[in-house]
Amino acid sequence: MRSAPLLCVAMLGVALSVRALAASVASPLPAEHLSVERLPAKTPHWIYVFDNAFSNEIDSRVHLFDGDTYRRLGQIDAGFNGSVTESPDGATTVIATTYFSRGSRGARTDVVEFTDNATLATTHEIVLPPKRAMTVPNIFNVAYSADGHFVYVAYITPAASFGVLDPAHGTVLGEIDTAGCALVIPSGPNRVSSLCESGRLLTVTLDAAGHEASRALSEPFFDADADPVFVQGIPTAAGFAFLSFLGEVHEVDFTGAQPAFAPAWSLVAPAEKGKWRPGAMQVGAIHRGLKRLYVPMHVGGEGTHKDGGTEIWVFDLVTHRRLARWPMHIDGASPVLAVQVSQDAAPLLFAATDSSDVAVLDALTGHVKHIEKHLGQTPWLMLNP
Amino acid sequence: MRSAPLLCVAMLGVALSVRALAASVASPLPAEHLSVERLPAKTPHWIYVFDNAFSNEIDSRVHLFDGDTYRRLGQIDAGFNGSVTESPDGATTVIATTYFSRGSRGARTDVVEFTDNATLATTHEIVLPPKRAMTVPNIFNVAYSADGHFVYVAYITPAASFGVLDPAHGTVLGEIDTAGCALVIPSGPNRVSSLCESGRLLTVTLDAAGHEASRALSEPFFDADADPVFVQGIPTAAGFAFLSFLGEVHEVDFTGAQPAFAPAWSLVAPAEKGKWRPGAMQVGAIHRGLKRLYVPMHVGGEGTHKDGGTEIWVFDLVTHRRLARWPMHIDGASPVLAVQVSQDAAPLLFAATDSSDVAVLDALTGHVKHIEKHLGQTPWLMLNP
Amino acid sequence: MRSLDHLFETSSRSLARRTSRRSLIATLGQLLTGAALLPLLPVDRAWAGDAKPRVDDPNSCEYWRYCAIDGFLCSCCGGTSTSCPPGTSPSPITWIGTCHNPGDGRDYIVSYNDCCGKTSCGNCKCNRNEREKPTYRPSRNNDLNWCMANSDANYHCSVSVILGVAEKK
Amino acid sequence: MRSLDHLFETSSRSLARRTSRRSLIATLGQLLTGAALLPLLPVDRAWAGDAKPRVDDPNSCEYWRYCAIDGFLCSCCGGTSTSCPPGTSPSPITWIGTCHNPGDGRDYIVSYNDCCGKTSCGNCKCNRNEREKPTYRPSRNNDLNWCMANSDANYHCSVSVILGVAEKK
Repeated sequence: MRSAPLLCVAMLGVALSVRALAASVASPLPAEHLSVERLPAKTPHWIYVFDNAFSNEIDSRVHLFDGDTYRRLGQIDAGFNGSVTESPDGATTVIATTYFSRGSRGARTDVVEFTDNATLATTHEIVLPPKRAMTVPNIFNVAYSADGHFVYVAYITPAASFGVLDPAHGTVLGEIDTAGCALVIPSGPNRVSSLCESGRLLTVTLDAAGHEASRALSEPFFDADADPVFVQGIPTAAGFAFLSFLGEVHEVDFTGAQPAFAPAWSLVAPAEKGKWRPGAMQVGAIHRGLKRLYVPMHVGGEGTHKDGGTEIWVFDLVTHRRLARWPMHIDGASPVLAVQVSQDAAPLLFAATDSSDVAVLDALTGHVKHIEKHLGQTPWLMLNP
Repeated sequence: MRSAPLLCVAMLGVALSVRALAASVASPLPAEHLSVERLPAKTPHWIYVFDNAFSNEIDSRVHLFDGDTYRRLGQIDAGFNGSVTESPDGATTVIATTYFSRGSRGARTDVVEFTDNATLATTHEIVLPPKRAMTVPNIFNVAYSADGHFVYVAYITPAASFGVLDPAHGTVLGEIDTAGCALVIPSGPNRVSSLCESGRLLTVTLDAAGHEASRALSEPFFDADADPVFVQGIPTAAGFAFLSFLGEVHEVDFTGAQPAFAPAWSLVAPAEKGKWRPGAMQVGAIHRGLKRLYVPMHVGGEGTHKDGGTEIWVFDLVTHRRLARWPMHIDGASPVLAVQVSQDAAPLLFAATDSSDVAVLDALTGHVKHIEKHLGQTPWLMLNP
Repeated sequence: MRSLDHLFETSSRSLARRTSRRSLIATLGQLLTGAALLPLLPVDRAWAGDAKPRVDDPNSCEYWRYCAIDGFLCSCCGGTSTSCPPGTSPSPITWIGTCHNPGDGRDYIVSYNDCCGKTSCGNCKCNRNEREKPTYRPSRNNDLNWCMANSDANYHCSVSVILGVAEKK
Repeated sequence: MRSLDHLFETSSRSLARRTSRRSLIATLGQLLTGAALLPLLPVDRAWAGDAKPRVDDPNSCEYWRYCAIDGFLCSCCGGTSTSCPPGTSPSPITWIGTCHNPGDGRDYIVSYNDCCGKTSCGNCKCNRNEREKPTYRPSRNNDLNWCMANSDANYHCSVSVILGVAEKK
């Protein structure tokens, strides 16, 4: 509550000066000039909210939203069933999407589009073969290499492979087959891993031309029958964490030539297992500095892995202890389908709900600061480069 | 209430026979074959509901809805800011719309698309010059000649003109300038009238090749400053009726070489004038056999002509007397933005509301039989060929 | 004419409000729609008094064979549980589910085909995921647009087609 | 760390529920946003106790200069009442409205430009039509897509730009 009195004082000052102005001004308002708004200086609390627009799916889009002012800052269109990623330097939003020449029919064009985050203008595009993975949003549908020199695009036809693009030159460098494994998990300047039905990771290392130099399969780290992992990986300091349907946490270190697996640990106590479980479209977020994991959790059985979380649970990644449970319904929020957290020292947690709202929480306390109603139709993924 | 007992008896019979069947069948359900549904036989209670999809405007569409079963029968996609009409024989739905090569950006293609109402498959198209009137739906944005040989498309760039198309040969025959007058009001096999800012009708007569043979301006029949007419004309037996913002009814006979105007009459009594007024996106419907006019009415001042009707008023077109007032809110409906009535002897009145619902009423009694929730985002025009 | 209308109007409208005929008719409509498809279903329960009647309703997300549909029901879009709406094209490739039919106690393998070539139907959105697996097991995944290989690859709605009885594990 | 969080969590969350800080902050935010633009507006009323405060709020349909906007407010889409959101293009052609400014008692001619080249913003949908005329008077009509002549003709949102004081009739 500290800031409220300050705000009031500031407001009062403005209001008084305006009243003084009003009394002294007799001339009419001057003619105005129409302009195009420039974005203010970026803050850590900006978030890119991907709206799949499921009931009008040819019109998916990304809303840039400010978690401090609760204002929309702009929009990036995302076509049919689009996917989104951000460049490592945060300067560029990439949309991988598909257009049809007659809206929902006609000639199909798969394309990767580059939008300047400073102007929200789309600057150029790379046309793909018509193989793009048409699926729900996920950070592994389209991804940058760590140095920004490559963009990887997951292909599913339904045979799985991926495209390697050169964003600087606007070209497709090639396609690499990943039979039995899917999606693009980037690491380092030239490695792409895919999740395999066998519970392994396939890692392809590229040469300077973006062609395959080598590939290797890891040992299995999960069982796709007994307890599959969500494909929605969560960025950690050294790689990604993958949650399983039953709540196991698999942290994978991608800093080496091959992925390394930490011992799995569980989000749920033995008594909770099989009852409380994670579920969402974007099923977790990690504050890498504080080493905290935020997971939407619900009570449900097999097949509820896409049900939203009625609570957000907070874990310490070092101790694996649960720090808090934040029920969402008491603040008027519907079950949570996506979470993201800002990486600054006064972090915000964003929680998108199955009623299309985005709640803004203090990520340290769980205090719900704001609920933005209807930020699109189906906000299913949030990014904060 | 008559039919309910009959329904119950029929159901009981089905239920009993099913139970008998269940007891006798021990074998598992057989494998099934996937098919494409064929439309049942058309009835007078089918209605084509145009959804502008205003919050996702590149994805407008037409829902074919059955007013007896309260079921959707199918969908015809309508692109960006589309307009719709039906062929005189009811066999074809025509969509005039616009596509961009990158969804909301890129190369623009204006086009008229023809969909077979028996299969809901789009069969062919005619590409237009990029001049199509991009505006809210209205039966005068795209229209057929009475004999079906021509299709007329309103152009606004914002200079006003119209295109003449040959639907049988898939060609654009030409463009006819209508400076100061807009939209395409069809009459006979070869006449197109437009509404003029001067309160007149411009009528262009075409030759067999679809080119201008002659044109004539009528006397003014309304005052665009004092009391403009809605452009949403309502088909009558001999032409169209136009309502004014203040509730005057201008019936225009289009059967002759030039339009003929009946004396205007008023929807509102002197005491109601300036208080109760018509307002909607589709502001009236007429049962041509019963000679009844249905108008969404509301209490409001200047500038409320697009507010929906809180009541539907019913008028006798012969006596000009009001037959009924049907308040909508008591049946849970929001203000009415569009009305249409079936032309059969047991007519249904359809009322689309500003909360995206479509109410189905007995057009003789006003009895609300059903409210179909969320028939799209913004259902603003309904047609029943 | 006018007075007759007024009389009829008043009586039927007030009657409707008293007896909630609207909801009665809606219920009857749903039952009849279900009934028309029923000869395929050897159910062993009565209509009335059933605690979970909607497991037999092809227009409900709870219909037993929809156990892994994440999308719009074609039966609410102009099709049925096994047919695509007019003007759309079925996907030749599909994902597969295993659903328990409470009517005969058997588990069935069902094919979830998408119907393609028109934009999102938008009606009867369901999200059921029994035995559904992530994208790395595509044949069991419903997050993919299974219209992907159609010439018009836009997703409109989903159907559920019985392939056969699931083998006992 | 953990116990501290728990303490803070409990106290701030329960406090929020008691005092409805959320709505307070939302209100302050709206007022501040309005205040930032206020030096342009010689209003003669106080903030508090105003029966119609939203006639001064650029994020409200009731803002006085939005008297004939039928569409989405650009001020809710990343722009302001006079600027298009980043990445969109203003329409060079417009419709014109005449709006009464209760702040100075004058009527102003305003230009309603559309901002173009992105799909529907979808936020702050307004439908005001004071002195709006049908399509046959296009310069006073807001049913037309005024992005029609832009190279990217898709409609995103609308702004309201003061052109000058309306002449007395």
